[in-house]
Amino acid sequence: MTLEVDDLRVYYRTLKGDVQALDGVSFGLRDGEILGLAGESGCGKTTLGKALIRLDGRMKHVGGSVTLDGQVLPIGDDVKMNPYRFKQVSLIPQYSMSAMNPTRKIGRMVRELLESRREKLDLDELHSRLDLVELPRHVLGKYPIELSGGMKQRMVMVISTLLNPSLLIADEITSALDVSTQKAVVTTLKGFRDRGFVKSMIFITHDISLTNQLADTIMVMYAGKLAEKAPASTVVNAPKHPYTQLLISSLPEVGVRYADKRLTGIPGNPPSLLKPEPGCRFRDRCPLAFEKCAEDPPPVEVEKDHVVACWKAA
Amino acid sequence: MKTEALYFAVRNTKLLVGAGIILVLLGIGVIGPFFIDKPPTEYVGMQMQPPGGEYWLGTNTFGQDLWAQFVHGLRTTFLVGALGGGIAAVIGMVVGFLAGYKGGWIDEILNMLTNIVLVLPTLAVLFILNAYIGVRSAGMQALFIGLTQWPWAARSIRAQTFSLRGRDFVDLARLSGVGSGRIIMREIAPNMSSYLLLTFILLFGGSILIASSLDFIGLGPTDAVSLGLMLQQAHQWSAMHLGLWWWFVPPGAGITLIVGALYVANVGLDEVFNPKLREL
Amino acid sequence: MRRYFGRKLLIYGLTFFMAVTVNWLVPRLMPGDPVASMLARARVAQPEAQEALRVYYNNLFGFDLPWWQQYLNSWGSLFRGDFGISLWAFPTPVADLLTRAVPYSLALLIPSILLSWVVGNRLGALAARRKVLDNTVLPVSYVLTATPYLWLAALMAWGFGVVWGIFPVAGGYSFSMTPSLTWAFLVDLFWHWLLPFASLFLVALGGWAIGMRNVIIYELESDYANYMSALGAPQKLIRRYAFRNAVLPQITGLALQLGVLVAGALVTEIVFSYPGLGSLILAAIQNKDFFLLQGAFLFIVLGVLIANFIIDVVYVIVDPRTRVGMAGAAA
Amino acid sequence: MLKLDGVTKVYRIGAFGGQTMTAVDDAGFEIKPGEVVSLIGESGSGKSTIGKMVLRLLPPTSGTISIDGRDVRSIGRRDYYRKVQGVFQDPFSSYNPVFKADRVFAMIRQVYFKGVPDKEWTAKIEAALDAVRLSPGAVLNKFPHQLSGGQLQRLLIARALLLDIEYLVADEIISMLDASTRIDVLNLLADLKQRGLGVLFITHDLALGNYISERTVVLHKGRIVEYGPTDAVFEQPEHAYTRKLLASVPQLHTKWEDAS
Amino acid sequence: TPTPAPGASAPAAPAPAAEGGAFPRNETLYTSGTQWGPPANFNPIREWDSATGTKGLVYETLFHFDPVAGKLNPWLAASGAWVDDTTYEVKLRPNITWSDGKPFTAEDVKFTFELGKMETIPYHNLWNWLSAVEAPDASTVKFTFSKANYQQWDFNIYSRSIVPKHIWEGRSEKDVLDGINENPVGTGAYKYHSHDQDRVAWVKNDTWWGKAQLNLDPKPKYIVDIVNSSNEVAMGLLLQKGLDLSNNFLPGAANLVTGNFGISTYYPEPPYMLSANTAWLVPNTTKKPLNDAAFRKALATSVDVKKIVEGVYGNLVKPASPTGLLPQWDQFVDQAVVGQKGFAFDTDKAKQMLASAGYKDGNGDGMVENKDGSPIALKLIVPAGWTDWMEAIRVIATGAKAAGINVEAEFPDYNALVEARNTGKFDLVINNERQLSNSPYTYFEYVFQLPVQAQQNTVNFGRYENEEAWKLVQQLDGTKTDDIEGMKKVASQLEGIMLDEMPVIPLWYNGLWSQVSSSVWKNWPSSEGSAPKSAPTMWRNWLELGGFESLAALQPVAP
Ligand SMILES: Nc1ncnc2c1ncn2[C@@H]1O[C@H](COP(=O)(O)OP(=O)(O)OP(=O)(O)O)[C@@H](O)[C@H]1O
Ligand SMILES: Nc1ncnc2c1ncn2[C@@H]1O[C@H](COP(=O)(O)OP(=O)(O)OP(=O)(O)O)[C@@H](O)[C@H]1O
Ligand SMILES: [Mg+2]
Ligand SMILES: [Mg+2]
Repeated sequence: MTLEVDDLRVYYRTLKGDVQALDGVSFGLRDGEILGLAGESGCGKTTLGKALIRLDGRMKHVGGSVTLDGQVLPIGDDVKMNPYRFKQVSLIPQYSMSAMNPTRKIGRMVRELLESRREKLDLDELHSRLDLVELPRHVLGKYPIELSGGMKQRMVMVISTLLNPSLLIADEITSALDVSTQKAVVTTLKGFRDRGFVKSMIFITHDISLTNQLADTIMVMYAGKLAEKAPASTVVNAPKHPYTQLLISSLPEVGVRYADKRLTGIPGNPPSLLKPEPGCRFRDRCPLAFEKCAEDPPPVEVEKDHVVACWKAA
Repeated sequence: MKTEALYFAVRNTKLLVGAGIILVLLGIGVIGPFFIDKPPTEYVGMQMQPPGGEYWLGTNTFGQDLWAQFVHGLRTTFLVGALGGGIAAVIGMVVGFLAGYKGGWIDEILNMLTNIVLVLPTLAVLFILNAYIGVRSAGMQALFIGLTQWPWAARSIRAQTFSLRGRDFVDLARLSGVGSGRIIMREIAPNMSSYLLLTFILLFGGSILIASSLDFIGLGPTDAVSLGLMLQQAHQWSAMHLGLWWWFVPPGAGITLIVGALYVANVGLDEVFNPKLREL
Repeated sequence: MRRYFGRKLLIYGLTFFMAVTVNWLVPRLMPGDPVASMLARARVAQPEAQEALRVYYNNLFGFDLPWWQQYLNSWGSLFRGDFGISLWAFPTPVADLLTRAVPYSLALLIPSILLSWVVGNRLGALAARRKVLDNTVLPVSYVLTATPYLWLAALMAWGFGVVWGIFPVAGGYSFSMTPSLTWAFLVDLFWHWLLPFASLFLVALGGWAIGMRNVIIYELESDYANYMSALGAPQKLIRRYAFRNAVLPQITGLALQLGVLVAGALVTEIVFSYPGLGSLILAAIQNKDFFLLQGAFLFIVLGVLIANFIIDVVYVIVDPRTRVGMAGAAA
Repeated sequence: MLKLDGVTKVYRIGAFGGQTMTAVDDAGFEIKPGEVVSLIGESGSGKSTIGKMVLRLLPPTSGTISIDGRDVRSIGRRDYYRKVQGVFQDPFSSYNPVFKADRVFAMIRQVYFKGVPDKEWTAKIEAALDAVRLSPGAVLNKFPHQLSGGQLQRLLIARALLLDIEYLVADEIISMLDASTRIDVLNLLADLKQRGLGVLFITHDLALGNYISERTVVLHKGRIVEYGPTDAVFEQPEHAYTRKLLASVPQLHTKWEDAS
Repeated sequence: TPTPAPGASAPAAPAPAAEGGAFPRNETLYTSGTQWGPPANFNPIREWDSATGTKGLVYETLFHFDPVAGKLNPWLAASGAWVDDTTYEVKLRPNITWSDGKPFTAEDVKFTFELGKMETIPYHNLWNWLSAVEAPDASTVKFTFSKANYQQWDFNIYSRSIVPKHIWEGRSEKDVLDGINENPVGTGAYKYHSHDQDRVAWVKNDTWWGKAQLNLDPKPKYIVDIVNSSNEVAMGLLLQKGLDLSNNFLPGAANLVTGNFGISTYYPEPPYMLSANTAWLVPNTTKKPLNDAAFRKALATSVDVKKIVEGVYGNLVKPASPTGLLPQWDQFVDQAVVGQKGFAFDTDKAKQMLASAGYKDGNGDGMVENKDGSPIALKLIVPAGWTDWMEAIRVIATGAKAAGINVEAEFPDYNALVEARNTGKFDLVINNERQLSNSPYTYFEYVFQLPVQAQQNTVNFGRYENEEAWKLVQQLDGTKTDDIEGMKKVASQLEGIMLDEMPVIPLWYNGLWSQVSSSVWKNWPSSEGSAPKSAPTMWRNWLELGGFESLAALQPVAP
């Protein structure tokens, strides 16, 4: 088991009180596994991703632990966390377009970054990885602005994985891309995993169809909590949580036409995470809700590798 | 959003301190003159009195009451600042909005004009204009300052307008049949109201500093007492060598205090409006 | 790149053109007969001298010629370096007075601008996002930028010159000296230079520190800084990058501030009776020596434009973005 | 019928318009009442530019746009906007953040319904809100940030409906919305279509275009590479670009590897 | 009164020790207060803007005038006398050489005066009544006049710098008038040393003739005159002992004198300074009610000059006598006339005078109206920025109002003021453009000159017309300068007219501003003890009025 997240709670401090953006999430990730993280906007995906590598100023680690390769990550401590970053945990940011210092030549920036982490730049390795993502080697002598968007994204992917981290986090890296580029990126990521550049990966997106192309396991979150986690095909084909079910059924696919089959969405809105009421957070929108839902449904492994947090499903 | 701004505003020490100082000085400048029965240039008799009970800031070589001059000077200084800053802000806004919103050749021309005035050393221009045309009233002085200080404001307003113009709600207003002027005034301007306020504050402070330089060089108003003129007189009449520190320290401190407080309040406001700058 | 410079040069050209035109126009916009009122203003008592001046002015302005010819002539004499003759120091040519004063002004301006810029930026960068430093550097900087140049100069002259008697408070060098390349003279020169320099330096310093602090805060929050922190890069490296990038807008800021700095130098010179352009301008204003005033004005405009151009060149050299962007964005 | 004919848009960029960039090149297609035409293409292909030209927010460099045979340039803007309206991609930026969301209605009233008494106006708004299935209490008198993206987009559609429009330009109106809300808005458009509205549906999501539209225009680098009934475009794409695009679409139930 | 900053008296700023090209402090006299611009030329013909010392140190005149004794002292001349009513003969001293070694002769004097035939030369109008200059031998010059204006002639013979014919001969009119005259060659005690923007330096002429013939030996090896940039600088330098003589108007100078700074003035107590000129309140006598002498006199009575002298000037000046004649001319003041007709500040009396002259406050606003009942609103103007005067006229306006005369102080631009003053479009203006001279004639000329022209550029700004008075002034000019009684008689009549008519209202005597430091040079002129009584000044044209004698009397403090 590469990654073990146990009852992780991360809140945002705001004027009105704490936003309980991540409220007791537990899951594990095996070597070589790619976890797709999906869910409605605001459900805490980004928060989870950030929690694993770098909390921003307003985030507060309230409870729970993260263990990576047997070591407990000091996620609440920015300084202590530093040695793990890049080497053990790394990320591909959503903002690849602007992730590189605009006034440094890329090669020099990479060198300085590595030196600052007391790592030696293995130029051959770097070159071979550039070849892999089909970047010409001379990009190292260029400034970021001289690269196109796609090139920048690939460059950042190479940089982030240069030290072969155990865990790679990719948050919404494809949402601004058009379909053909999306495909290329996803394929590359898979390649990275297959070649062992990264041991395991968390791929965050709200596009379940896309996740499904890449992920071994899909985890669906709802309002700061885990709703369902199962192998990708299970989530897509036989979801157990009512939220997942409704979500999947509202996705149009090429071939589905309004005239033929009218899809429906999920009525209602997710609850506020400021002072969420106890109990299942989906119960207001859930067609199956009953009294028991006033209590928090614990995540239950209903079958192997299939965890659902729902009284009905359990 | 508004309540949030207010929440931060009342907790922002910079804003409170800055605004507090300005309000106190403004109060002195506005109300003070009513409590001083004699005109500030009247000499009340005793010369070169150090600060004391009767003359709070002492008297100068003519026996003029420096406190009276200070109080009236504050008034003029605020007036020139507000007027000069206001005029500059208005011109800056008109040029910035027009250039940013209209784009095209209007933008090209206005932008060129802005850049030209921007690289001109404005104080030198003011020297020429004032010396020739003989600006002799605080109002005219403010006008001239206003006429030369707008470019950077225009430039930044233009940039802001430019980015707001691309926002969908502007297009939506156009789709609602709203005219350009209205869109600028009702859609774009309200969105940068905090920014406009900040711009005005900076122009306000800048105008005061420029006015003090003009006053000092002998191009100040003749119909008023200002802090800059006090400095000029103190300098001209060798206050420094006669040891009359109370003649030149308070007016300079007054200017510094006003401008400094304006700047500090500006930062405070900036932090209030701009979450990125807020202290955590 | 060529376009960029072309555009800049066009703007500078137009600015200069406008300055010259304003200069030419202003005396003509004066109410009444400009020659008569200039004569009245020049405190020349002798009727004969007055007459000579009247003839001189009339010739100079060429008021009898058609206006376009007057205008063209003014350009002609400008290119010949002819700024007319000073009335205050009659019959010294204005150009002579200016060239004698300019070294003093430059000696104040160049070091104070460059040093305050360098030191101010360092200070601001140090202070940004560091509570203790921020709470000390920032308020001091605000007080400094809010200080009128002339007042700080007066305070320094008073304190160091009059009260403590450490520094001389007037002139470019002692009246007991004649210029020569001796140590004594150079030391004397330096001694006179120090206070005006220091007051210019200090006021400007505050502005740069504040500017840098604000810019670098944005840089520290920028995407690349976030990415680097996420990859565990030490703050030192991130700050170094942020500083470098924040310096760039500060270079542009330098161009924008030039006019203000020059103005500051002018009044500072006046406080210290430093024999530069500022003192010359004051004399011109007090003595209604309009030729001198106009000459000084054009000199300053020209100086500022040249400095602006230098800054533009420097900017292009240090910021790769401009170079690349201007070459036409690569694919 | 809204018809584009040889429409080209060239942007001038750089100082004094020194450089040019052709965003739309000789585009021609038409939208009939009661029909959804989806305009598909990758980012930067010129979709929004076409939308804006139709909405007369941008003038075409050449070519004509006509409505029922009349060149739109001959129609007064106000009259035109009574017939043609638009909704944009980002519901959050479509509202002026400093004002309440229902100001979008007030703006229309100021221009088009000056004389209408309050009561009648309220009724009109309620009807429009009803049509987009919003309850007035939930959305009126609120600031944009207090409403969800779906609500905001529906408000915008309701706003358009107030004017009895004939054509709607919907520029990526669902791309910022959640999967579950998305389908609601989409269904709403489909309902309106059935009421006789012509919709220009701009999207980069082929599945969505396919779901709702009668005809599809595929745009690549400003040029129309494929134009025809949606079925035909999706089932027998003629252009290589269309095929590539289709192959890249992630399918929920089929993986890329399996497809190829 | 506070004392200036104590540290101000601390030793001079530790300017690095003078070496190299420096002037040794103990051999150098530093002066200031005369030049307001960079030394522009060394042309003695341009006596209004040549570098300080050009005339007086380098170029010399035939005579000097001693205002204390009221007589001419032969200088380059050994003697001068009227041989008949229209012929004046000057005998020159022997053995005088120009600084280039060439002998000084009568030809040089003849040449100099004949330069005046050029129209642009300042003394051109001399030739209106001078008909010929001859040099019968090397040491004799004979001036023949068509009309002898004795008073003006005396003025000329101590005012005209004699230039060397061998150098100036052949210079064009333009060169003579506008030439810079670098490396001036004169007969004087000093020679040109160097100059810069802010200073001119003179070095002693060791072979000066006066050492032997006048028994004068100026001690300073160098005289460095510092260009004024501001009073502030002058005061600073003076306090730091960088300046020995400051002829600037330094407000607050009284504090320096009384405050133990090693700085002194001519008088150790008020008025501290000798008087140099009179400041007048000039009424426009062509305007109602200022055309009424009774009204003018009432106005004069309402002015509290003492308040100006104390308040504005801190006692650096003294009130003028009712005639306005400078103290140096006291002997010409007819005390009987003054006693009978003079006036003094008295608000009540002013009110009375107004009432008896028929000016009443009809509408009860506290201000009197014209006799025809129209309101009076007079504007008193001085140039904007002339701070001491601005202060002074505020006092005047206040005093006038107290007496019931509605006077408002206004501060137009200098240009506008000059225009208004010269064209007679003003009510009241302050003026002081007449200096001390050898003769009260110059004063009366200033007051009474006729005819009044469209533009009055230098005299009689009030446009006062009195044929009788003008005749008397000319009569005074025609009176020989040694005929003191004759002069007094005419002066007495003129004073009578002045006090009856009040064409101008004398206010105060502007001082001969002079502050000296005795740290390096001593024996400065002073009213006290045996100190010299000459004028302690470098002011333009004052070196001949005692200024040079003052310099020559200086002694080094440290031998
Ligand atoms: N800086 C912040 N301050 C306060 N609340 C925040 C902050 N950032 C996020 N939140 C709240 O935390 C919750 C989770 O946010 P998060 O960004 O993790 O969602 P997400 O699943 O990544 O959504 P999206 O799909 O829109 O990216 C949301 O309710 C959001 O409003
Ligand atoms: N105002 C403008 N000035 C210059 N170029 C522009 C302007 N607006 C758009 N473009 C360019 O025109 C091209 C087409 O832009 P458009 O916005 O129509 O693309 P799009 O297909 O809508 O893309 P997206 O899917 O990202 O919205 C792009 O390359 C864009 O950079
Ligand atoms: Mg997110
Ligand atoms: Mg678009």
